Amino acid sequence: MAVTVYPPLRLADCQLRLPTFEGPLDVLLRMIERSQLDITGVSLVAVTDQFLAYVAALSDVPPELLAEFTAVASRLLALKSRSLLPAPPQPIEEPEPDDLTRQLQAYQAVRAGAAYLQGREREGLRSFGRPPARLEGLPVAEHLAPVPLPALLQALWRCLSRRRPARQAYRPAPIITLAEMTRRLLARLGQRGRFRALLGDAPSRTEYLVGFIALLSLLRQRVLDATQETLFGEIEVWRIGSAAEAADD
Amino acid sequence: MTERSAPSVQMPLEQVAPEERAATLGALLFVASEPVPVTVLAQHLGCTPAEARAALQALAARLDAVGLLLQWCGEDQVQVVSHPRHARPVQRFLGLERTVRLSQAALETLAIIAYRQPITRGELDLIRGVDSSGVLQTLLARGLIEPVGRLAAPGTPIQYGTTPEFLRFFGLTSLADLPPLPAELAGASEEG
Amino acid sequence: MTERSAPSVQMPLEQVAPEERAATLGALLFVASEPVPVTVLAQHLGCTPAEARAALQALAARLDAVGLLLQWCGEDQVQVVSHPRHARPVQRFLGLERTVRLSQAALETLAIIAYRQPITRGELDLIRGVDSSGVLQTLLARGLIEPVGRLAAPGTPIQYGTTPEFLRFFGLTSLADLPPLPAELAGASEEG
Repeated sequence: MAVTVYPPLRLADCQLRLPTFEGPLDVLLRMIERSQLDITGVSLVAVTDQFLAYVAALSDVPPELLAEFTAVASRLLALKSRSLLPAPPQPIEEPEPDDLTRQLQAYQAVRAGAAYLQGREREGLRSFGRPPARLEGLPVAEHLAPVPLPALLQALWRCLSRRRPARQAYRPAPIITLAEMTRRLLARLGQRGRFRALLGDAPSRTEYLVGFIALLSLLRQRVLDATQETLFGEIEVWRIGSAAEAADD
Repeated sequence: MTERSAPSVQMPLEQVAPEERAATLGALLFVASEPVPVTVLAQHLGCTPAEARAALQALAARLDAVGLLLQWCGEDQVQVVSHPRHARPVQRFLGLERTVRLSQAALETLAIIAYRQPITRGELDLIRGVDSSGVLQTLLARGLIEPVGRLAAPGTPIQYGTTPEFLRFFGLTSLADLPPLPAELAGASEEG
Repeated sequence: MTERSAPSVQMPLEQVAPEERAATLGALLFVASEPVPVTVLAQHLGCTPAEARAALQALAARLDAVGLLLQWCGEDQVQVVSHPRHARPVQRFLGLERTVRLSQAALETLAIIAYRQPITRGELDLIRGVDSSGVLQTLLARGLIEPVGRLAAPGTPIQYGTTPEFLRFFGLTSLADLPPLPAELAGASEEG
């Protein structure tokens, strides 16, 4: 079988003739990257034209050469577009495509990891977890919160001191009748006053109740009239009728 | 076992090496969510039920070291559970535990019993001024008090006293460790 | 852990005797169906995280004999799973069908994520040199990876990491089981 042997063609063999640069294509790229040459003065159209002319002159074009040119050309394109764009206020950190070799290294190393995982998958080396525990219906244990010892003595103290008032002699509270309360209210009311003030300094619950019923009864008999501005507010009371007939009630 | 594993039983199964049986059983019972019949386990080991039982015995001996227990459900089914020895931390870990506080009433009653034991419910009610039967039930249920005798009086009412659990709860070595009553309290409590 | 166990953490816990720690951990990890942080385990043992780690080591050594494996999910969480050595009988016992094999692309992507997590899709694409969105979707759907955060960078891209299911799927004790990275790549991963 006939084997065609190509002469080793490299990008370096493509000589460029530009107004600002003469030499191989890869040198052009290197100079631009090292800021030895201003890329804005380089016509990428001219570079491409001259490369295509070089390629056209070859009898057989190895794909590696085209690939290499594409890589260099795209790099030039990126550099040029970057130089033409206004510079950002702060350099944006972005991975340099220069990292390509490192990326390849990283990729190679990761492939070893992938091969390891694949090996375990092939061998079926899996592990399995337990199904979640079913907790419904399980008894909940109760524990007493700890109590400091002094609290025990305090509890005893509290209990015994609370007991003392209960041992005092029973003194029934005086009971006031409705008639008595009515008389008291009318006696204390001049022309106008507050219901609460009529009951005295420290009225008992009974006095409040009987006093209120007495007030209602006096209102019904049109002896007094009353207003209450707000719910549960003060009740203003004033005289509108005869006191005598009410007292007899 | 659930129906998931049912089809696999009919298949011819690979044999597990005899020395691996106990460990394989551990793995099988670990992933199982219910008790498993010994015959099913034997099928998955590729051995006889008798051999599976022997391997289960070997497994049972090893489980204790990792806090687990092989539990037989009847004659023919087994499951692995956490060892009851670790019930407290496991319950707490699963949130199956609640801390409850002694109510004021319970603490008062407990204090009276501690200082005046043995004491009947009637005597308690008299000191506290209220009915103590509910509180007594709570304290009995918590194991802090217990019946210690009966009073030689009409109706021979039960007398209550504190338990060893009471001593543990308050960190006491004996009842003699209880703080002494202040003089005025001692007097008041005598009256009751 | 779930919120079930949350309340118990605040309570003052009883201490588990040091010689019982490994077995208690076995019981706790048996009832937990998910990875548990070492700090939570330490709280339930009433010991320091360092003591809990020592007890976990002791437990790990004992688990092999009962067909189980202590799996480290990251640096701080552990889980007990069935030992991969018994995968075949266990899988058959569970009636699980043969799993679909992962593609080469999926395996490579998984390896990259395992080594370089947390990692964004952009970083993945850069290393693989191709678009990874399809593969990422597959891996997410199989529960082998999950979003673990967002990169503090423009667009705050999602970062991915491996899951406990990843460790189970390949029967790994921890991510450290993966073949070590060559020095130059370990360096590269720092920069990346």
